[in-house]
Amino acid sequence: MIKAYRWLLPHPLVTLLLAVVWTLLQNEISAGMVVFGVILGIIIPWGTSVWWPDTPRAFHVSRMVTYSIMVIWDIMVANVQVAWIVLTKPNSKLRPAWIVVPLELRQPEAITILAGTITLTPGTVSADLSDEGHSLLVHVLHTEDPDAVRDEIKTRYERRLKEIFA
Amino acid sequence: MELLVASAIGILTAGGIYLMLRLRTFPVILGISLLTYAVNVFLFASGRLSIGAPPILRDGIEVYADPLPQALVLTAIVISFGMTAVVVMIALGAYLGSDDDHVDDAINKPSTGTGDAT
Amino acid sequence: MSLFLIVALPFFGALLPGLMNSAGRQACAGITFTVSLAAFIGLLTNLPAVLAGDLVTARVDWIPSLGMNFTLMLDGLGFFFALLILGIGLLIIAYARSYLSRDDNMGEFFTYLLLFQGAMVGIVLSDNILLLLVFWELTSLSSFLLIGYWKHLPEGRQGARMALTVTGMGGLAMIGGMLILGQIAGSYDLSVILQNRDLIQADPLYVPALLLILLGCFTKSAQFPFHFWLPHAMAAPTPVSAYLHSATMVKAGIFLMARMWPVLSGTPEWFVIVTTAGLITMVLGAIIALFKHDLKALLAFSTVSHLGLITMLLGTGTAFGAMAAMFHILNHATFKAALFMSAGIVDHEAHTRDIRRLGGLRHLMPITFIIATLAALSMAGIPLLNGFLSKEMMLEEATHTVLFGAPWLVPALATFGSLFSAAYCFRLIGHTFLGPVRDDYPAKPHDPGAGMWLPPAILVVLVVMIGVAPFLAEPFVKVVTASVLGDTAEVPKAYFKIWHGLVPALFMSVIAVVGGLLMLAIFNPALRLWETTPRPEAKTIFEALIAAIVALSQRFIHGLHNGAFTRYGAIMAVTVIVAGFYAWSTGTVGPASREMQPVTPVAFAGWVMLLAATIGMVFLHRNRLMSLILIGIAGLMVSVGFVYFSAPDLAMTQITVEVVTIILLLLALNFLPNQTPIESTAMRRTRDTAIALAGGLATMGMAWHFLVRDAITTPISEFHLANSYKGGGGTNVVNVILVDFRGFDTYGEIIVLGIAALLIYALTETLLSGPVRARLLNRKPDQPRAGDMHPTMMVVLTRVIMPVVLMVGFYIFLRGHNEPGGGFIAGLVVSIAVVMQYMASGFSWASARLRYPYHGVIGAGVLIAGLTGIGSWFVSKPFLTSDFTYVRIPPFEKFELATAALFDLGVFLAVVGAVMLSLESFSRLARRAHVPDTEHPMDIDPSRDDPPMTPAREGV
Amino acid sequence: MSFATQLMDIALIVTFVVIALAQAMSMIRLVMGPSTGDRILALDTMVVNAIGLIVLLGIAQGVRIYFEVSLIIAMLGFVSTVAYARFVLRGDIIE
Amino acid sequence: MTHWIIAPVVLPALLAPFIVLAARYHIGIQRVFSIAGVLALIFVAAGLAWQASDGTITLYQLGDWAAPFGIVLVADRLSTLMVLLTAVLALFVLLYAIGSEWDNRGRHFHALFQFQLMGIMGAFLTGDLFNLFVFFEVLLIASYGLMIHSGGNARLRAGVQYVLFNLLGSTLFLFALGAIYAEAGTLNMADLAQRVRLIDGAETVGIRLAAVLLLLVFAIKAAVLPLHFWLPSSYAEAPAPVAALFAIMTKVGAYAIIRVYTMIFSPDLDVTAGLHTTWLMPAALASLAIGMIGVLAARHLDRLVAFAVIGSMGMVMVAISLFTPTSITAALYYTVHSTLAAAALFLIVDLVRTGRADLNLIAQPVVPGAALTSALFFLAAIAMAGLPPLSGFVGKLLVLDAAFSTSAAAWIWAVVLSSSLICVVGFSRAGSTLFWKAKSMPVADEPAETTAATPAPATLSYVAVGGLLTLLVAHTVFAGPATAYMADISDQLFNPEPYIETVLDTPGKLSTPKEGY
Amino acid sequence: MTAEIIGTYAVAICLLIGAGFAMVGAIGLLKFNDSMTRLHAPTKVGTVGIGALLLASMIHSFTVGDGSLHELLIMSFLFVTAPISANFMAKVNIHRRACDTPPEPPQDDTWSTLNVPEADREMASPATVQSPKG
Ligand code: NA
Ligand code: NA
Repeated sequence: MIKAYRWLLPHPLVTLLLAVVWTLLQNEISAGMVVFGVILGIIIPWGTSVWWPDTPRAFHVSRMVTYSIMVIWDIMVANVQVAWIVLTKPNSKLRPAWIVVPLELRQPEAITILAGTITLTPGTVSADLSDEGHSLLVHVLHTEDPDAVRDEIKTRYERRLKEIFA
Repeated sequence: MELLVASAIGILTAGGIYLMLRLRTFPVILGISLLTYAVNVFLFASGRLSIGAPPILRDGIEVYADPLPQALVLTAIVISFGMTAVVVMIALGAYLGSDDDHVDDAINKPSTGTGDAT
Repeated sequence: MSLFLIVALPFFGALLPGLMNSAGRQACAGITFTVSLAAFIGLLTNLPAVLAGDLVTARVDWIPSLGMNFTLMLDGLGFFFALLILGIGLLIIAYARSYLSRDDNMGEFFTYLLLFQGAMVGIVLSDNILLLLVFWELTSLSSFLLIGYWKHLPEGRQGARMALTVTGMGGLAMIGGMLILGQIAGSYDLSVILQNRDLIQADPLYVPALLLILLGCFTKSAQFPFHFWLPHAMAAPTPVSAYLHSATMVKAGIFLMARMWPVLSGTPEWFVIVTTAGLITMVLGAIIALFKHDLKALLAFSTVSHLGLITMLLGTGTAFGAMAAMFHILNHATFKAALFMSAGIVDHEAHTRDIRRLGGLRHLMPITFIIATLAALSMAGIPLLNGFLSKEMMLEEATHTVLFGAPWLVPALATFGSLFSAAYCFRLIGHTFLGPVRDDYPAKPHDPGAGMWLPPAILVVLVVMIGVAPFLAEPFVKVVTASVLGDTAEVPKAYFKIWHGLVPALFMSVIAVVGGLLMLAIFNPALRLWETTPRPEAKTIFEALIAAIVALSQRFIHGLHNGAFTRYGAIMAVTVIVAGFYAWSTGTVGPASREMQPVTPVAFAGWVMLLAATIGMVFLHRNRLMSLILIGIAGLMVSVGFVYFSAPDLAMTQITVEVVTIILLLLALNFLPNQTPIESTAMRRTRDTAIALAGGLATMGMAWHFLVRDAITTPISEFHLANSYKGGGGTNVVNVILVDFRGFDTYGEIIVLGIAALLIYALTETLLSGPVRARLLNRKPDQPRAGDMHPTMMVVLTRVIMPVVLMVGFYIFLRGHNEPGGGFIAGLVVSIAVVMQYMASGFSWASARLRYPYHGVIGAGVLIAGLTGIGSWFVSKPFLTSDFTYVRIPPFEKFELATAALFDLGVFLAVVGAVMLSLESFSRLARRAHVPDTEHPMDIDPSRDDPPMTPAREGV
Repeated sequence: MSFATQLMDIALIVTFVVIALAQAMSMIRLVMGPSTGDRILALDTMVVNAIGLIVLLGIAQGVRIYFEVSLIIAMLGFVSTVAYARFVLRGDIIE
Repeated sequence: MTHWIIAPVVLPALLAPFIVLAARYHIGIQRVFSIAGVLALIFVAAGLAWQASDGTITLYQLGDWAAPFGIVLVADRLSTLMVLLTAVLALFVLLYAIGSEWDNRGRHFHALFQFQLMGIMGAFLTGDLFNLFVFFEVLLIASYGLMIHSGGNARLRAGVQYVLFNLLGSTLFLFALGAIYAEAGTLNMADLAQRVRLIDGAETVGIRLAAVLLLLVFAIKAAVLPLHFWLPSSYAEAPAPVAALFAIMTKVGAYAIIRVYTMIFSPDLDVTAGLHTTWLMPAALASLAIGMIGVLAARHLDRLVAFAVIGSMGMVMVAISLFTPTSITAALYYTVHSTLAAAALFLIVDLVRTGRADLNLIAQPVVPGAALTSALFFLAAIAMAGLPPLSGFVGKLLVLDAAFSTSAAAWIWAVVLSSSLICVVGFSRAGSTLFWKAKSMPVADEPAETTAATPAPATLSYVAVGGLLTLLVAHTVFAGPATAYMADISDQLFNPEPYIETVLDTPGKLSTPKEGY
Repeated sequence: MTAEIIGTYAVAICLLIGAGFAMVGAIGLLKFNDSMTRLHAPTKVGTVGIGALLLASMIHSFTVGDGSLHELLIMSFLFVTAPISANFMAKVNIHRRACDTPPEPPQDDTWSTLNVPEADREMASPATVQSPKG
């Protein structure tokens, strides 16, 4: 039963995502379209699942939602800050820095979300992974205290992601 | 606006011709791509310019941009894509075989063949 | 026998010797002889009619519209020449059987000989001048083969080419002349043309026609200044020389002058040109002949001289001259063929033709001696031999001919020429046969078998017979003369006799013979004088001329076609610009009929960016990656422009194609140098800039012209707008045009794409199985590569995004008929989704898991599109006729089912297949040796080496 | 009402001009470089701004069908940026 | 509803993907299908030609849309003649390709061959200018594939130039089409023919530009000077059967010029007066001269033949550029001749190549079978050089005859006749070097090496060449009926009203005829 | 009626905000003097700017007629892909040495980008690593 379910729905979340995307594409909600979207949402991941082996099975959707809302808020706030830096700070006063974030996360999906979050929140860009994947290289646009930035990343984002993928 | 479009066609053509006359296959291919842009825009402009009137039929709207040149350009874009892919591949094959990506060919290499047919 | 058969026999017979080759030499010669004999007898069956003055004709239409028909006629003149051709031909065949050695391919020889014979018979029997031209050129071709028969001899090849070149040139000139003549007369039939003397001679084109035709005749008959080819044609085997250069080919020009005599002669132009040429040829040929040491060369120049004589006679334009000419043709053919064959015998037996190494053969080969001596004396103009008779008539005619207002000129030169003529004849007899027997001949000479001496002997019998009893030949010659003269003049009453009384001609004859003997007496000092006299060597000049022409043409052609695309492209661009400018400047321009639309800032910004990108490409194109980025900008601006001007479909197509193209170019750039070196000179760049600016201005002007004017009438797209929904079932008119109104274009378009992919695949295969393979496998990157082939973030993201992109592709496909989109764009989007996967995890990993048979996808796409088109045949509608209907299946909304969608599916599949097959091919090229296929989708995956908490794996 | 629409018209024009200006500035960076990374970045920025431009056109013309165009540009801009970068990094973009 | 007209397009278009799908790895099956397809094409083409021979013009409305709104195919005497010629040529070329194993020296030969045929057939049949462009592209892209078939350095390098040149040509074609649509608002040829007559004399620039651009496009295809530069290398480097098939490709350009400049921009049309009539003739004469001089100058046999092709196209174009019924008759006769002769020559060149190290015009040791090859070469050279008795001579006479009463007669005659001479000299030099001089060579020490490299030609190869030469002979022997038929074609071309009416007055789906004006 | 007016104001404001952020992104791109710092401005500020424009478009669609939400798709697309693009461009900068060399990672050997394949090591001399200029 579970096998059949996994075979049919290798990535249930993707199926859901696709159904939503389909509805958004149609730009209107109707029963037919949703059904059609779900059908496509089943067919497409089924066809491409060979390219997504080893799916992480642990994934807490509700925590993810909270996390997303927090990140969106961070993005908005930080954007203003960065805009301010761009507009006011002369190049000579700018203090860019590399910081290295040692990772506790192990799952590629989790690391990717962390890196994405870092990049999306203005002021930091995740630039590279170490060759075994145990550290993340982040570039900071302007900071007086790189260690503080690193710690904030670890506490504010990585910790939460560990919970999501726990 | 017409002048902008006309001069855009001219600019693309001029750039395309200049690059087409270069000595290596790569810039020549890019030159021809620019020429393709130029001609696509020209062909598109043969339906004249209309703003805000895409030819998607809608109730109550009477004025549409001329759809035919759009269809023609679409066909032309696709065809020239195929052609470009092919020329890139052939140029690559020629380069790999001879280690030389000059577009000119020294066909007049001294030949023993000749003239003194006796 | 029908004239057709007479002409056809040698041609069809020509197939036989080749086929009989394996049956042996005797069989070969025998069949050839039989064929010739059959034609000869066939000709003779027409003798009574000819003697009765009847015209025998035969006609089959060939190209009536051109006036070119298979029309043959046989009159006295034609009969006479045909008789010579076939009669002497028989003798030559018999002679050649003995002459050719075992190494010679006899079948080939006789094939050529019969072809030649047929062509000659064709010439003399043609009633249609275009038909005559055909045979005329055929003689050039077949003689080319005959002269070059001994392929191993350089002289043979050169002589053959020279003959072909000179006579070919004449032949081409004659085509011109004959066409003019035919146009004037309104028919290409000789029988009509010959009736129109006054019309033709009054026409302004008479002189050009005359010149062109005479050029043909003179080259063929080796008249001055085209006499030089003939001696070199002597490289041919002697039977060929004897045949072509005594009796037949060289007489073709004479024949034609005689044939055309009624319409062309009698004018001052004819008189001056023909007489002068003949006279000069006669004298010059005789002088040169005297000093030639090669027997055949001597005979060749003597032939030139005698042809000059005949030409001069025809040139006088009098009936008597014509009669003398005909008589001399007969006589010359007999003694000259005999002489050639004798020379061949000498060559064959003594293994040399050099007079200086001969002498005294009288004792060793008496039969040959008698034959050659009689023939030579006849040629010298000794009484009781036929040569004397016609030479007397020539001298007689000369005394009546006034050239350039000087009555003495022609007689003096004629006598002078005869003197040399006598001299070389005496030298031929004296230095070859008389004198003491030598002991240093290359071979021991003796008389050959009867097979070789009998043919010339028969001819010598004729020589003597006519010489002694001219009245035997008289009726026949008069019949011939009558047909030459046609209606223009009466046949002269003069009788053929040996003694005419003490007329001036007799004195001239005596002077010639006595002078000839004296000349021989002082031969050695004369020879020294001759050899010290500088004189142009025609062969050298000719060859130098040809070599110069070849070298010049090589310089020109190879200089022009130097393989430089840059030049070709520039020439093409300039041509187009100039032609366009010409069309523009010769036309009229009215006022603009459309209002211009105001420029908006955003449009202006787009324009600036396009300008910047283009200029950037021009200046920065040496950095290839940079130019690729810039062309990306140009493409982006063009697509935004398409959106701006209400063409969303176009914008989408443009941008997707753009991206795929850039991916392709990047894949290629991986192998190509990343930089373009500076190579062209500033001069070149200036030139190119000028062309580019001119081209830019031209297209701008043209675009501007059309943009501010309306089309002359309503564009046909009104119909498409009006009927798109009603007839095509779609609101996106562009898409309906693509899949319905003009679906056939789209059908062609996907085929283009499919072919492109097949081609790329085929070339990849070829490259990978050729010498390039090793290079590719061991290729070193030209720049250091970063680590991390398959970055983790990219791989993870792709896993989520790719399904979304595929869905978008599906959406775009479905919506295409009514909203912007369609199979093509959907195809590209789907391809790009797959490319994303390839870029993320690598081609080998991705395709190891899921490998689409892209060939099949293309094939299926093209087939589906085609079969959709064919589907409409079953409802008796034309290819690609669309139909659609609306259906409702709960819980779905009412939706449209259209055959056009099926067609669009074909488009979609073809596009996906084509793009992916192309990318895959490029990718295959890039695979290096010793690089194992990647095992994991991403290079860095901490979860791999460091398994996380196991219980979590159960979850969800 | 009329003030609101006026304001919107002005906002539209301002936005048009600003985006156009942003495009031009990105273009300058693209030509100036100096590193290839900068150029790719400039191109990426221009693609994103182009999406904005098309969205603006949709608002200004009251036409909704430019959605697909924007979506496609969004997808493809990403792919081409990655392709350029991969080329610089690895030479072979599909390996 | 008869669908035969579209068969020459659809048949190869379906056969090719089928070959790709089903027989990709089986050369034997590919050959069987390819031959069967071409035989069927001949059958269909003959039927179409027969149908058109009485003057019937058959219309096929694709998608059931009436012209000028949809695309139409039109079968008249001219188009069916060209279709038949193509099909017949294709058969012999295919036989040669199979006999010589050329088809097996790279991938997808037969599929590309069928696609090439599809493109050519479509170009001859279509009644729509943009559709003509599409078919040009189909035939071009297939020709690229065929041209570089089996690879090799020189071939690929020549291929690059060939493709680039044609890309420029295609670009120009689109410029021309844009101009036409912008000026006249239509793409259908018959419709355009009607619409250009509405243009008043005060505003002629637009249509003149369109007409001249289109002429240049076709001139490129027809290799008219100075737009001929693409031809020598590409034809010389192409595999022999491909070069032979290409003999018809230049004719597509000639066909298009005849079609467009008799029906649409006819010589009597005032607004385009002086365009094609002024410049085409000198260009054609120059092509003729350059081609034949090239024959004389060539150092390699394959380039010699390529230049001969340019010369013979020059001849065709000379005749066309007079734009009189008799000259078009001559041009058509010469077109058929030139196609067959050029194809035969290219195949013979390949026979010559067999057993030789290269095609340099220098003597090399004689190889077995040279006698037959030399005989074939001699015949084909005679044909190409326009010597009697073959059709080249007849064609030349027709052209000269047609030129007689025109103002350019002196020029035409001078160039035609003197270039013939140059050509004869060139061919005789080449032939005597290749086949005669070899006999004077000492027996080579290592002939085994060269002969072993390429096997002796198969009988099938000789059959193909012999077939083409037989057709040439037939074209000569039946020159009377042939020219009469060409005159009929010419007559139909110079009286285009039935064509125009058939195209425009036939109603289609949802349409009333002549909507719009 | 009021909803429409409010909507229109909202559209105008969103437009202006979007324009502002897009402009800031462009300014940053032009102004900063280091490849890595330049990366910050447009990839995110610009993205937010376009996001605001998309929001304007959505609000506009609700004010003039049936609302549309599909702009959300574009927005999420941009947001999801922006980190990857930035990541790649950063890698390009590191690879091409267009920025300061990053500090060594604590646990592993090196950063993945700098983990140049064995075969290319000798090539990676500074001369060849210089980015090609026009
Ligand atoms: Na490279
Ligand atoms: Na490289």
